[in-house]
Amino acid sequence: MQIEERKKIGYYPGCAITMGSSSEEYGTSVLRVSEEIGPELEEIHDWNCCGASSAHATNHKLSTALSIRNISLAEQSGYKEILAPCPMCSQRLIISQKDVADDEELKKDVEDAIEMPCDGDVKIINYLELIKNYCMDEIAEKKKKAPKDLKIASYYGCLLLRPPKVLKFDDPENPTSMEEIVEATGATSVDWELKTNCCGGGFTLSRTDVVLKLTNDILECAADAGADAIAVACPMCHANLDMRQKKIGKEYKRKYDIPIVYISELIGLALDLGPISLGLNKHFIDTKSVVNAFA
Amino acid sequence: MGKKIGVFVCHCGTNISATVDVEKVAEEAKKNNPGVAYTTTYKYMCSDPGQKLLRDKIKEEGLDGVVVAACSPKMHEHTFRNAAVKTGLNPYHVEISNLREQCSWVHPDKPTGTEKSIDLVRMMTEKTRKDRSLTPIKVPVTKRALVIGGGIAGIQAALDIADGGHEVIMVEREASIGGHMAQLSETFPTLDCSQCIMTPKMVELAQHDNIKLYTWSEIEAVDGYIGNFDVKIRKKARSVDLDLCTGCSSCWQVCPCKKIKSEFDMKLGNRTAIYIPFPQAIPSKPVIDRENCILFKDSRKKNIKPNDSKVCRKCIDACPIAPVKAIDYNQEDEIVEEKVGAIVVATGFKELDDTSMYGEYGGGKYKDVITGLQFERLASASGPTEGKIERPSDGKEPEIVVFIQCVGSRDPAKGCSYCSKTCCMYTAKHTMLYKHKVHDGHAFVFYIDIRCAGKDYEEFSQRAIEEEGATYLRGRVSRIYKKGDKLVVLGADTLTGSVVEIEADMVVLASAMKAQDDAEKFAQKLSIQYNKDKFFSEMHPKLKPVESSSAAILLAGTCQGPKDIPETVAQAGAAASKVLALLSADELEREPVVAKVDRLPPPVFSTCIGCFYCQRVCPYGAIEEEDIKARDGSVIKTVARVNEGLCQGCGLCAATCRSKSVELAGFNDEQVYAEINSVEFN
Amino acid sequence: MKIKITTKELKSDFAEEVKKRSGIDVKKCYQCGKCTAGCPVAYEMDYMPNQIIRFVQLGLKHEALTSRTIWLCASCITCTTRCPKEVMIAELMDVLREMSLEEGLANPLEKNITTFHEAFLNSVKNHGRISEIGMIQEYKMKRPKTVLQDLLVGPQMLSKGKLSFLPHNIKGKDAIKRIFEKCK
Amino acid sequence: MSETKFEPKIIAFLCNWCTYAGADLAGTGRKEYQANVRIIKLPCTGGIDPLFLIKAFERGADGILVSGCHPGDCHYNSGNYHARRRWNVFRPLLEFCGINPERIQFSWISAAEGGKWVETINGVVDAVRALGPFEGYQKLNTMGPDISGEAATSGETG
Repeated sequence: MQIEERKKIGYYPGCAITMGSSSEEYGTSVLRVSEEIGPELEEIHDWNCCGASSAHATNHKLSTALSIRNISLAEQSGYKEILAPCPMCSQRLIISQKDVADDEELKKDVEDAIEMPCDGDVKIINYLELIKNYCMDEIAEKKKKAPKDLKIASYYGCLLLRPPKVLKFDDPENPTSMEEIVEATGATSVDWELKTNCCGGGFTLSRTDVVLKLTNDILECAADAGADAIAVACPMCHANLDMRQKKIGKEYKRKYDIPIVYISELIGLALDLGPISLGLNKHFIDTKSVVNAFA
Repeated sequence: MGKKIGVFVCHCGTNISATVDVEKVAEEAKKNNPGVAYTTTYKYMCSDPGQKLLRDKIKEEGLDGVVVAACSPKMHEHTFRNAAVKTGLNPYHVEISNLREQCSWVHPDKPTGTEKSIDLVRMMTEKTRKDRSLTPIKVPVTKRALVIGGGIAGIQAALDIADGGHEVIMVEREASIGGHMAQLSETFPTLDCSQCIMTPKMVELAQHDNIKLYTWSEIEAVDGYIGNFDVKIRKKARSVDLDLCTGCSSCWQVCPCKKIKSEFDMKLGNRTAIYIPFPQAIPSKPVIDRENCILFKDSRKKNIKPNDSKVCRKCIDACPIAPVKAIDYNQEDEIVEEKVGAIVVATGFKELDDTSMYGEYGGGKYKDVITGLQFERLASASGPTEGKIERPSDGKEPEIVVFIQCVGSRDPAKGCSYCSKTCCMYTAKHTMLYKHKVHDGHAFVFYIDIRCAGKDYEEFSQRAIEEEGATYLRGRVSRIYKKGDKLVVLGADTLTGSVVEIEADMVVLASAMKAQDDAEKFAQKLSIQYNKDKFFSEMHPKLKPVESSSAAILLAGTCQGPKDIPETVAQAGAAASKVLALLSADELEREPVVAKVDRLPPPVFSTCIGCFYCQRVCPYGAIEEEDIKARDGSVIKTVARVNEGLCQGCGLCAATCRSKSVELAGFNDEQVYAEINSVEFN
Repeated sequence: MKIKITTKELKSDFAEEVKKRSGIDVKKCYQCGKCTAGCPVAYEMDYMPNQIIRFVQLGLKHEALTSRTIWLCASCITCTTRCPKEVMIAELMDVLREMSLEEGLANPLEKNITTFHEAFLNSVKNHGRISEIGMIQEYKMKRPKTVLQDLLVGPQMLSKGKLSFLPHNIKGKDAIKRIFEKCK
Repeated sequence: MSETKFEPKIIAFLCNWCTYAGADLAGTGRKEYQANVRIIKLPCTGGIDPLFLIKAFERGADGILVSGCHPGDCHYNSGNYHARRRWNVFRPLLEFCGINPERIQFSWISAAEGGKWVETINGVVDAVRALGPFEGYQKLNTMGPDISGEAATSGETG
């Protein structure tokens, strides 16, 4: 009912989850779920990379300009809201939006660089926000399967929550949005301690040792809390926990076999969408146990 | 025949029961002791239900003696005696056995502690058996208070008492009241000018109908006791008649001795030999500094009366008062006596100036290394530089000033372990005052901790850093040495782990608050106690913070320990309220622990043989001679008698008496022997 | 380490410069150490995060800009989130990295990290979006010692269709190039 | 009792204002010390009759501590000075009575010196333990009118 009245939402996939990228299953499942329960997403035309950590770590103006270009493109297409499922992207877009709003000089420089104005107040939301704002009723309505005894540790990482004063999403130390969604799919949330810890993010190639240590802490904590799987909403968290899980186990002498699933995939399973259509076959750690739980 | 004694053993939560088997102690108290009619243990004897238990059992069991085995009698003797009074039992039949401080807290081994506890309870039981009823002594109250010291503490206390309707005698040893607060430039955390808030109070005090002010005066002796003190005050020869002098300033304007270092300006400015300490002085009348005045120097040399010296008479010549001049060179010290009922001690502190203690900071040889109070005078609009920050050596405006905290504080190696409490705040204030006056100056502060606990204090110190740009470096300074006209300060910043070397133009030491030099002697004069640092001791660190160890002698301000102005004023007010409570009664009750010389029926009259050794040893002059007369008025014998009002109950007379005619109530021979005899020796 | 302060050497406006560029006032920091306490990478750092702030407070530019710490910061923003004085520490690290690169002071021991950033941005600059395989290629070429790392991950990614050989060129890639030019 | 370890019993006569409070402070500070002491509190050391001490020995005490305020600190101004003077006079009498004067110790311990109280008490206990039990008067009691034992043999008297 409500969906028809709502305007389309601009979709900014970002490099990591777009087709043919390292985390394409996240994008695939987000789109597949939205097809099923809405709201309608429309990819922003000719979007570019937000610059991610490499830009903001080395060149503030560049980082801002790269992000703002996408927002300006969205504004020009008339979107009132942009969904950026990748938290790195959503965080960068929101921070850049705030930075130009706070700094007249920076705004001028940025507009000059991107050769476009940036005046609108388009709202950037992350995937959890999208689901919470638009889809909770729909999930309840259209849920077809409930998993048996599936214990999920919700892992937020850094970028969804921090810096809280800018992102203004959930409690930065004890967030609960993802748990609410997990419970909506019928799975059980486990209470655990490290859900907002850092996985090492962008150091995956440059300081793999750091990433292995941080991810081991996280896996260990989730495993000890009795989690069958970890739910994520961030491609970097996913990459570090999923692709590196075997290596982590080797390095820290503990055998892990914890599927890392995107929250969108969980929703999809509850809606009884095909596992392959959700990209569940693309994981390094076999997701069969999760898929079977929904059988 | 004997008394029926009840023994109540307290667990004190687990403070006692953890290391003393209280049940066994109670049991043993009864064993082989028919006098003990009742024993019990209780979790908290001092609690309301605990006291009720005591009262109920006294009544139910008909007890006429009670031993409470609990904490130190200093804590709750009063509590339990009061509880007993409510049942009609004379309170002096209640004794405390100190199991907590003397056993459970110091002997962790349970059997040992229990064994000792049993002994201690038995000792007190036996003493109790010999206890007699005593009646509190009533003494009249002189409704007048003495305040010693005219700084902010004394001023506040005096005003509060005077406003309460009682006369106040204030004694200040300097020529003016005002104390250290009058020296301060501005005060934290509001930065209002110290003199602006201080001088109205000084004027109010001077004009108060109920306050009699003695400046340039010192306490010579204090005798007497609560409600009835006799005070001897030495009015030092001021050489100026306060009644005649109008404070017109003619005299000090002509004084030729102009280079005397001003104490008020912390030796950064000069004054004359006849002088008022500072323009707003109260009384605003001068004093002659006899040490430095050339007339007095001359008369001392020639050994003649000062007035006979002809070396310089400029001040007396300039004095416009006629026919009798207000200046009197021959004036001498005068002793006046006052009677008061209570005393507030507000003698303040002394800033650490013993710079030789810190040889590593120059030990006083560098002119540009100054103390906190010196900086106050530099920054004060009424100071020697009129508020301009100029360094003492050459008057240059310092571009870099280093502030060193904890000089003389928190330094056990130098014999001063305590924190002076105010320096963190005044240093933050100094950096602000400096930055306000020298805009492009740089303030560096070396600190160990920043302790700014107080309302708006933390915000104040952070403001010094965030808004005024003072750079705080965490570390003590090791050494200052001179290089050209700079002072090289060798410090550290432990936060970065680096050595810091600063070429400073001036260094300000956050000097400690110390007790007055004569604090110890003064305390002995008043019979009050003091701690290792010579600060006067309060009766109880939490519950009696303004009472000294002597009844009716109250403490206010920094003589009791370092504190800032708000705290000082609060304590002074508290002391004043205690004085007012005391003076509100016409009579006071005193503990009847006093000596008594026996009286017997004729023909003996008393076993006293009239040797009066007791009179010689009594510190209070409480022993009087009494003639025992026959009907015809002839003296049969002269014997000793104790004046209960004066007796403080030390027992010296009793121990000295050769004929065993004197005994101290509450500690008579019978009672002490009962204690000694009851110790179980194996 | 030794800090020398004289009238002449006083004029370190490092903290001012940082403030001007980022709006971050390091004077606010009272060195409680909570940032360090919560930093997930502190164990690998040469100076603790609070010490980096201390360097800025005291004008120790060289120490701050040559530290490994600024590169090891993972930008997780835990420090900023929890800072009692609201000092934006993670954001401060961004500025320091920027300044470090500008002054050529980046610590060579963390060359892996700086090279990664370079490779990443080059890919964005050339295509408008990240070409993962291209970026990895450039990174591995510049840091040959890392070639043997992730030997197994790469092929697996390829087999799962997670690495595209074709760069994701966007239409406005010239516009992106101009952004890079203008934001130098 | 010959073979069991000798534990001396010490009676301490303390003034109310300084040493008693000092002992309290040791308690408040949970400072452990030997449990051999039994305290008798008096207002002032100046009020201690020498006969109290003799009585304590007669009853079987092995050692005695008398402790008050530091010189100059006396709550009663001069009580402790009198105590000191009295001790000087009393000392020869003690020897005459056959009691080794080392069995009695005097000290000044202020209300602030919990630590000193502990040291002093431990010192006294150790010293008296080394001297062995005081048996003079007990022997007198058991042997009847014969003057013997510690009171007569010069073994103990210094």
